Amino acid sequence: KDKFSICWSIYVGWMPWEYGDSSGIIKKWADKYDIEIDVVQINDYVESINQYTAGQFDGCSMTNMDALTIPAASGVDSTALIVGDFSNGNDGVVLKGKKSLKDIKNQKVNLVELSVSHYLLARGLESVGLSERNVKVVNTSDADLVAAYSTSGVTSVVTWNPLLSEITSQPKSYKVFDSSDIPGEIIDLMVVNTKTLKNNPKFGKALVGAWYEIMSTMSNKKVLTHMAEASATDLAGYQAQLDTTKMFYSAADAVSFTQSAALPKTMKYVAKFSFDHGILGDGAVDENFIGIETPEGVVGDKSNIKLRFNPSFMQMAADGKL
Amino acid sequence: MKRLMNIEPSRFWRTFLTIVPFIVIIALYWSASDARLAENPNDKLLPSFTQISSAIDRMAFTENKRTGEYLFWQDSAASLYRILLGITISAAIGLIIGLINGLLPGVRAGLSPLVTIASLVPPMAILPILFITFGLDELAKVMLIIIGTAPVIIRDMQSQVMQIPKEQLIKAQTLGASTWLVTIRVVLPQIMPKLLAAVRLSLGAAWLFLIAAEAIAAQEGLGYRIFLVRRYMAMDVILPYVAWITVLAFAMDFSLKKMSQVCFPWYHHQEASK
Amino acid sequence: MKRLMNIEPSRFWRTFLTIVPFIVIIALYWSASDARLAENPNDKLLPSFTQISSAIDRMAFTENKRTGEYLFWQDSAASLYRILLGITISAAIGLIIGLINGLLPGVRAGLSPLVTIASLVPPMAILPILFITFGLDELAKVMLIIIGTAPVIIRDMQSQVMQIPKEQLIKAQTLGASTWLVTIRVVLPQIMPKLLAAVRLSLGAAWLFLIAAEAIAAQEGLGYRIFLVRRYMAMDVILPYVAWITVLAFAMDFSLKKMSQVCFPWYHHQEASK
Amino acid sequence: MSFLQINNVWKSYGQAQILERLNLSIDQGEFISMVGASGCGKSTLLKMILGSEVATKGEISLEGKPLVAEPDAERGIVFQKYSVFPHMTVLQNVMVADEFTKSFLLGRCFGSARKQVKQKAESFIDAVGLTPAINKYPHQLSGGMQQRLAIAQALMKAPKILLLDEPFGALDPGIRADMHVLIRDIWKKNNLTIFMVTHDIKEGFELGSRVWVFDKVRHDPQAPMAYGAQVTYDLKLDTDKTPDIAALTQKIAVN
Amino acid sequence: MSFLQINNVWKSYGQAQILERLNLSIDQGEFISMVGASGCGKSTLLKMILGSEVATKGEISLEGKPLVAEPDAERGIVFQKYSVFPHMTVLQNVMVADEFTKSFLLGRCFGSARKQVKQKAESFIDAVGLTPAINKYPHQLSGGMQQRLAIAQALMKAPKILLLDEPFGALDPGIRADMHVLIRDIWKKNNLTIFMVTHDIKEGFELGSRVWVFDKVRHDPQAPMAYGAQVTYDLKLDTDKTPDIAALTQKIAVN
Ligand SMILES: Nc1ncnc2c1ncn2[C@@H]1O[C@H](COP(=O)(O)OP(=O)(O)OP(=O)(O)O)[C@@H](O)[C@H]1O
Ligand SMILES: Nc1ncnc2c1ncn2[C@@H]1O[C@H](COP(=O)(O)OP(=O)(O)OP(=O)(O)O)[C@@H](O)[C@H]1O
Ligand SMILES: [Mg+2]
Ligand SMILES: [Mg+2]
Repeated sequence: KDKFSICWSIYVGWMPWEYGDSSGIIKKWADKYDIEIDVVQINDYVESINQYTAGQFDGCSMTNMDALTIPAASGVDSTALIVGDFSNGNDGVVLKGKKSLKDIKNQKVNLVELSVSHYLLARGLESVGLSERNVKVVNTSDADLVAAYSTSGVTSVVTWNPLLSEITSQPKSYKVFDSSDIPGEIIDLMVVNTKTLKNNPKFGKALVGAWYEIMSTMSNKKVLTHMAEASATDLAGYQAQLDTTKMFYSAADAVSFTQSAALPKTMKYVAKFSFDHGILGDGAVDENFIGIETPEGVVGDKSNIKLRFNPSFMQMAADGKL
Repeated sequence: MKRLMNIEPSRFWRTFLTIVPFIVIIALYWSASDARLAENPNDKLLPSFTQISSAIDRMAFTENKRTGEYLFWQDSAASLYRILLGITISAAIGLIIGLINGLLPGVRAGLSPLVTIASLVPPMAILPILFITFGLDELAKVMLIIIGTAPVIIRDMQSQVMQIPKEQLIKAQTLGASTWLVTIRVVLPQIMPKLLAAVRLSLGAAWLFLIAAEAIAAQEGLGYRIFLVRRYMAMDVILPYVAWITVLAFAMDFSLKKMSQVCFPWYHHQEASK
Repeated sequence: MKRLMNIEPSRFWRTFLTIVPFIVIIALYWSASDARLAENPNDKLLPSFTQISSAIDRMAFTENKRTGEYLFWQDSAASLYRILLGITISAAIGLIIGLINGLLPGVRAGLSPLVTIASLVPPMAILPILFITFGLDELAKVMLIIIGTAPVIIRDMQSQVMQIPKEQLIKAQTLGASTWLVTIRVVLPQIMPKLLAAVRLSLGAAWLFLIAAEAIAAQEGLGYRIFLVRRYMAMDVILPYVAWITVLAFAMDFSLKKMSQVCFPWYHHQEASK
Repeated sequence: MSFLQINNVWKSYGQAQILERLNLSIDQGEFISMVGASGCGKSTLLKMILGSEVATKGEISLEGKPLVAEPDAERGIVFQKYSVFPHMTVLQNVMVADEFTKSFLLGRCFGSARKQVKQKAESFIDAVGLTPAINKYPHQLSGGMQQRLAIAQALMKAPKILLLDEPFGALDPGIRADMHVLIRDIWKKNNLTIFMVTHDIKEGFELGSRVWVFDKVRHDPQAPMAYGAQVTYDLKLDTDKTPDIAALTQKIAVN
Repeated sequence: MSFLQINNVWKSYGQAQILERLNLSIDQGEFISMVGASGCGKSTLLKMILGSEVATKGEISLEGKPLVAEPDAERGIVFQKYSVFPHMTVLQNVMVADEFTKSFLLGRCFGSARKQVKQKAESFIDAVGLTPAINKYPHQLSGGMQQRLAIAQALMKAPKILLLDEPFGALDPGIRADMHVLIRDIWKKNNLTIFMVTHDIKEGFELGSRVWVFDKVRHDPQAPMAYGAQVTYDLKLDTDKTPDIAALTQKIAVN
């Protein structure tokens, strides 16, 4: 097999894929390894993961939580090939007219249910001694959250950028909790099919190689402007989003993050949250049903490993061996 | 041999032919599902019938652990309430404005072009405006159904009123009827079966808008559940929900048809004897 | 005083009455927008007409720096291509299956119930299934339009074929026509104007499905753009796009109507003289 | 002063001149048959008398006063088709004629008022011979029975003028003869003034006490619509003396 | 051996017995008028001869062979309505009759074949007097002209049998008379065997060389559908000697 396809959706940490595609960097690296890589943008984030899970794509950009609950829970053995960034304030809880997270008690909270926003809310509530029982979650599509927020009935939302900055820019809006309070827990990945990667290491090498070449251009204003426009904002807006994102511009940083002991802990939280909300599937008897492999050890069932954090390709990039 | 167009299958063959396509579809699904599950037993795309029935059992006949509700019935009740309310209001608006527009040339001149244009605006595209105007609660969902279906019903009613032979309207006037009496005793009763027909026609659109509205903001409802569980590709829930919506759509269509036949026998006999 | 129903406004009054509602709507918008902008000059919900026209200028008449394209026209071309392709295929399918179903009792027995049920399934609910089955390319978007509109067109065509007086079909047979010749020379030409009418009726649904499909998977298109900028609530872009879609929908409806009148004069004269 | 006076009436639709220079006066109790080629404007004149069309020029006056310019209960009408209400039974169709004027709000009578209206309706239904079909809907009636019903409706309001636009045009010949007997009877009994448009010249002469023949006297081959029709023959028939219809028909056809 | 033989034919729809024990034989060139009460089964018999309905019991044979059980070019038909194609002009309507058999694939002729068909069509259009309307569409024709067109179509195939189901039922009396002349003429000229259903008894006697009167001979008041109609009178008319129609009508009406 020498034709591969990956998909991505619009998000600050994934815009480099667009730039890599339109600037030819990805093609350059694919040519180097004598393969073809098709890069496809998908408007709807969940749809892109579903497509990957159904086998239409070999790789897809997604968060650590969705990697666990969609492909892994569907039995598709997946590998986090690139750890691109983690959210460091890019996701947040916003209250209208109230300044403390505790005030969220008994409010209706609009968010995309079962997404990282939901996870962030759960972690936030935990931190102030509340639980989901103390609020009422209303599923609201991300595309309409901004419009929804400007209606009087909506008093609190949890969302990500660029929606978050749209919302906080409105008068009397207060960000009371954000992902910088739980650093490193919401991680943005490039996930690829483990079997495909195993049979075609060239595919992994080309992607990682291309990614870090793109990363090396990210200080260039022209490149950033390009990415900003592709996500329908301007340079300042995009820069603001980058500021709340901890990008791993260097492969070495990404490798050390992946190898840290915090990762398995984070994934434990995520697995527990997912199980509590019934999104690990029917077969799951407890949160340990799915095995998650990290360099620091396996979380969950060792005989059912479906999600692997594998820094070896990023290591090659760090070592300049690509 | 007879011409193809003259070959009428017997009752047995007719039944047989009706059933065959459904059996074929079920069989195709079965084998495709089996094949996928053999490869990956955790695959969620084409669940087996056992998985589907256990999902049905879980949703419809087991108390939800978190909320203590039977989700399926709760969803159905919420959606049915919204669609019935929406379509009823739509029908009422359609009837009243259609009647006035069709009957009074003065009003028609003012309203008809507006309605025509309104019926062409795609409601999905103006969702943000809708939310801001009507909020995110039940009202917004019902309003989306109304905005999506009412202009079409208005236009249909208007043209139906205008199709009533002018002779009848003139005759009523020669019998001393005022505009009001022409409306309620001559036009309204004749337009009622057409209203039911128009409502039947717009049911499809109503379901569409309902699902779209529920997908955007809701806490319960059939469309809400489908779009929520889509997040983890639970096709074992989606498939029975889709089937159930189809059944509900059919039941609503069927009962409107029956209702029309029971309430307006003169209309249906007249149509049949044409 | 005349009865209300007998008062025909003169041509001047008719034009006046037609224009008034539009002026009122624009005026209302204007004052509401002014009020909001006075309170918060960064408000995006009700942009001023200056903001809207600068957005139009940016989208339609300025080269996009990144791609060197005129986004507005690119979006329009992509959407028009999809909707025209979808509706054309739908019409073709509707015509062919409708003809066969209406004319051949044997086939009807097998297909008609299937089509009825298919037409009741809300395409919005099976959107996830569709994308997985047909992928995310142009095909999927066109397929959604087809799946959403074809069953209705099929059913309409079938009932139209069955409404052709049996006398005509028998007459054709006494003139020596085979089933095939009855189909192409007697039934087909009579059904064509009805097909155009059915297509006009399903244009609204086609736009809906197009927008829904583009919202989920596309890189260009009117629906795509609306959903993309909806995240920033850029109403200055959304409003002209919605207006443009309305204009396109109107233009398509109008040209189908004209086309029918030009191609099938016998049909329209006949209807008019009824 | 005559009962109905048509004073220099012209009628055109846009460019097309339909009728011109009509000057006619009608006495109470006349039965006027209107014949003429298709499209010459017979129905148009009828509609002007009815009030649903307005003359472009000239005036029609009833008992000295200008006609009310919209249909009212003074003038009854029976069209060739569609003049009964399909959603009402025969009885309801006739009763509604009185209910319209007795109940402004609902158009329905209840209690003793209803009984009274019903009795009156039944007597008119009986007069047109529809008693056996009293609870049937129009679509269950033959064409002839529907026309009887339309006549019964019109009679309920005791109109001064009864207008008939090809009332028997769609009926079988056998049934037509019965209807002729009926309408003649009703005319005599109710002292009505009747205007009847017909395509059947024989019928016109048989029923009418006076026959109007419509035709264009001026023709412009370059502009066929420039001139309208007039009443070219106005024949008062002495009902005792049967005219030579065949000869007349010939004469009319030549025009 | 007779031309058309109806052998002990019974017909029922579900529980309802429509026709029973029909035994009739018809010679070539007869003109059979079928009269009887509405709903007694005249059209049903016509349809069985046409082949669009099948007898429940018994058999109909044409020239000794059982009838083909679907309509074909041997038997032409003219219905009261809807027997011309509304989307074709008069000429196309008639030409298509030959095009159907000459071009299996397209149902259209081109070049010299077309010329030939056109000539033939024109002669039949002329025969029914439609030449002035040759390029008009059916909706532009009067009812009578539409029926003429339907007849011209049927004649194109030179059918052995011509079936007419109330062909003049919807026409004005004056036009009917013209049509009678036409059909009589065509019957004579083409040596056709004609079956005509009519509601107008006078018409039946005027045109037919033989009249069938349909009626039920047995009645069961408890089960009105238990018995079917039969041909109660089968009158061969000597065309020279006009029968006393009035008396016959009386006689039929009594039954
Ligand atoms: N509302 C209208 N607008 C324009 N032209 C009209 C209108 N009504 C009738 N006409 C035209 O006026 C002429 C006379 O019509 P009218 O119906 O009075 O004829 P008629 O004598 O009753 O004919 P027929 O015997 O066919 O009923 C016709 O040429 C008709 O086309
Ligand atoms: N396809 C059918 N299915 C059931 N009953 C039928 C069918 N066709 C006709 N009938 C019934 O058969 C009877 C005879 O019908 P037919 O049309 O032959 O009568 P007819 O003598 O031609 O009457 P008319 O003079 O009204 O045309 C009627 O009672 C009719 O209701
Ligand atoms: Mg007229
Ligand atoms: Mg019949």
